[in-house]
Amino acid sequence: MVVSGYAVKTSVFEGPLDLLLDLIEKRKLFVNDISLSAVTEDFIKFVEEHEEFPIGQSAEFIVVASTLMLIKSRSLLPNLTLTEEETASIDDLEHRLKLYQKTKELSIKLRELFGKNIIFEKSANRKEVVVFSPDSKTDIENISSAIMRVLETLPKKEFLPKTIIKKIISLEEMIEKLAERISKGVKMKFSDVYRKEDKISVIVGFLAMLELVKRGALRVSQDVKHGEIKMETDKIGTPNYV
Amino acid sequence: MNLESKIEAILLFKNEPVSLATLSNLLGTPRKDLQLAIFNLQRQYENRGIVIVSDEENLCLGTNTELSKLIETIQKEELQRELGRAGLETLSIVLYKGPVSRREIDFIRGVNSGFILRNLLIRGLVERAESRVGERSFSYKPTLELLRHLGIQKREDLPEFGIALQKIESFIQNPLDDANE
Amino acid sequence: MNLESKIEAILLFKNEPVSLATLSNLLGTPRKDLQLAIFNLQRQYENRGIVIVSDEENLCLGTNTELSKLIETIQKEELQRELGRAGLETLSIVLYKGPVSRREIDFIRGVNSGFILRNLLIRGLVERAESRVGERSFSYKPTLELLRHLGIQKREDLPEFGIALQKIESFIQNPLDDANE
Repeated sequence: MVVSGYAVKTSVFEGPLDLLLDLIEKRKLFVNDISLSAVTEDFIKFVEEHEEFPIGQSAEFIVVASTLMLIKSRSLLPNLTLTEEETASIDDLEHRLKLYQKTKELSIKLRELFGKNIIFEKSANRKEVVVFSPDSKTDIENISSAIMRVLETLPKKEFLPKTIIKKIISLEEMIEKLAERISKGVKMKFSDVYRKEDKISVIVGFLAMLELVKRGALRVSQDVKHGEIKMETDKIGTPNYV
Repeated sequence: MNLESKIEAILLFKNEPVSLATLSNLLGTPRKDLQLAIFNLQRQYENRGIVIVSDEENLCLGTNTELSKLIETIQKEELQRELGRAGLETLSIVLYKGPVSRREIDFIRGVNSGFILRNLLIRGLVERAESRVGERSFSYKPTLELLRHLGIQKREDLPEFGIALQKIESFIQNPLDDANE
Repeated sequence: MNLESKIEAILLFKNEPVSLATLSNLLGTPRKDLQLAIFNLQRQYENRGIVIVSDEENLCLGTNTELSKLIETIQKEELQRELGRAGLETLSIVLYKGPVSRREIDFIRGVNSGFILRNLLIRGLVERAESRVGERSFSYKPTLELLRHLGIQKREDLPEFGIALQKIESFIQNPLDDANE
């Protein structure tokens, strides 16, 4: 079958980069576009199975998922042209992931150091001489405005940043656009095969289709030397992931 | 580490006079060896900014008397320094919410208030309150001098006392309905 | 008394980290001379019971890590040694890259670090740095308290300090678009 088992252990992940890194490291791969492409299905499957993420986080997961799909598409269809922005987002993801990997590595070293051999400072002196010494601003007015500042800066609920909302919308658009571009390339209609209402199944189905396109293309180039390159549509049934 | 280093570290950490008996206990070393090590230490610290002050039984670190002018200046400077934004904010929390624990103050302000509290203590603006039952850390409350200086008789006379206190308390009890993480 | 002695006395007297700015003020000495004196002091205190912990701006006295087990037996307060994964990751970024903005931390970790940063601030392990020129948001840097908990006297003593920083630097030079915030 196209998509092999989703061997993701459901541990708690600190966000999408953490999950992505875990998937890559489980396969003992280096961080690069090839390994990112390889774990795309696993990543999306995980997001699908864990929809209980807080909204801010699931947005981050979907942003990463969209970039992974770009990488996957590019690796399967080398003549697919990506926009400058798309290429940049791929490079960024790869770079961020390498940084995150380094950070995790360093944080493990920190854990080994933290609290093990503390440099102690002087204890508090209990016999210090107390001299009543307010400053020029120690009055009711300043105290009152100070407490107001304190109250104002108490942490409040954070809302989903607008830029991320924008990116979620553009993810759906991007899936459609990509599907269109690829359908043209292989002379088939993506929309005929998959239900649009379920976003995740569209993504997973889309990736599966790409995989099939690749396999089909390979087989054709081996078997028929001068023949027309053509997809065999009966091979592109809905794969049974669910 | 040699005995001298160990003694020096203990003296720094304790920040108060330590007896030979205590040292002997902590280090498992006979008094005679300690006395020799202390003698050596005192020679090492000759003509330095830090000195070892001792009598027959107790010792502690101190600053060289030649620098007493400098130390006095620092002391004065510490007491005259402006409290600053952070100082006033911490003080206002102690006034409105006191007795309030160090942990609560840190939690309300979202930063560590250790040094600021210490400064408020030596300036006689706040003082330690009797620990509340079950509390491990100290609690702090405003001093009577502070209230007098502010011209109020009790905390309830502070502007908007009720509302402010209520907001603080509800934050402590229920910091964030849905924290993002 | 030489400059080294004066600095040492001030460090002993003050119960908090002392900044170069404060020292320069108190002693009427330019920073450059202070830096040299501090360097000398740190060498004088090599392999002693007392060490000098410092970053670019602040310094304080502490006990040698080789004696930390001994001091722990005297210490009565309970030590908090545990830090979760998120805390450790955030600390690594602040340690190796700090001063670093909240946005940069979020970007590297791929998640919102607001909650974790607040916790680290409260524990006194990181602090807000003076904003860099042109920066609208806060930057965060490690505290001397953090260095002390790691048992290191300066940031440069961290494992792989130079290399790791370089890697992260090269990324900061080409920051991404507007990621978040």
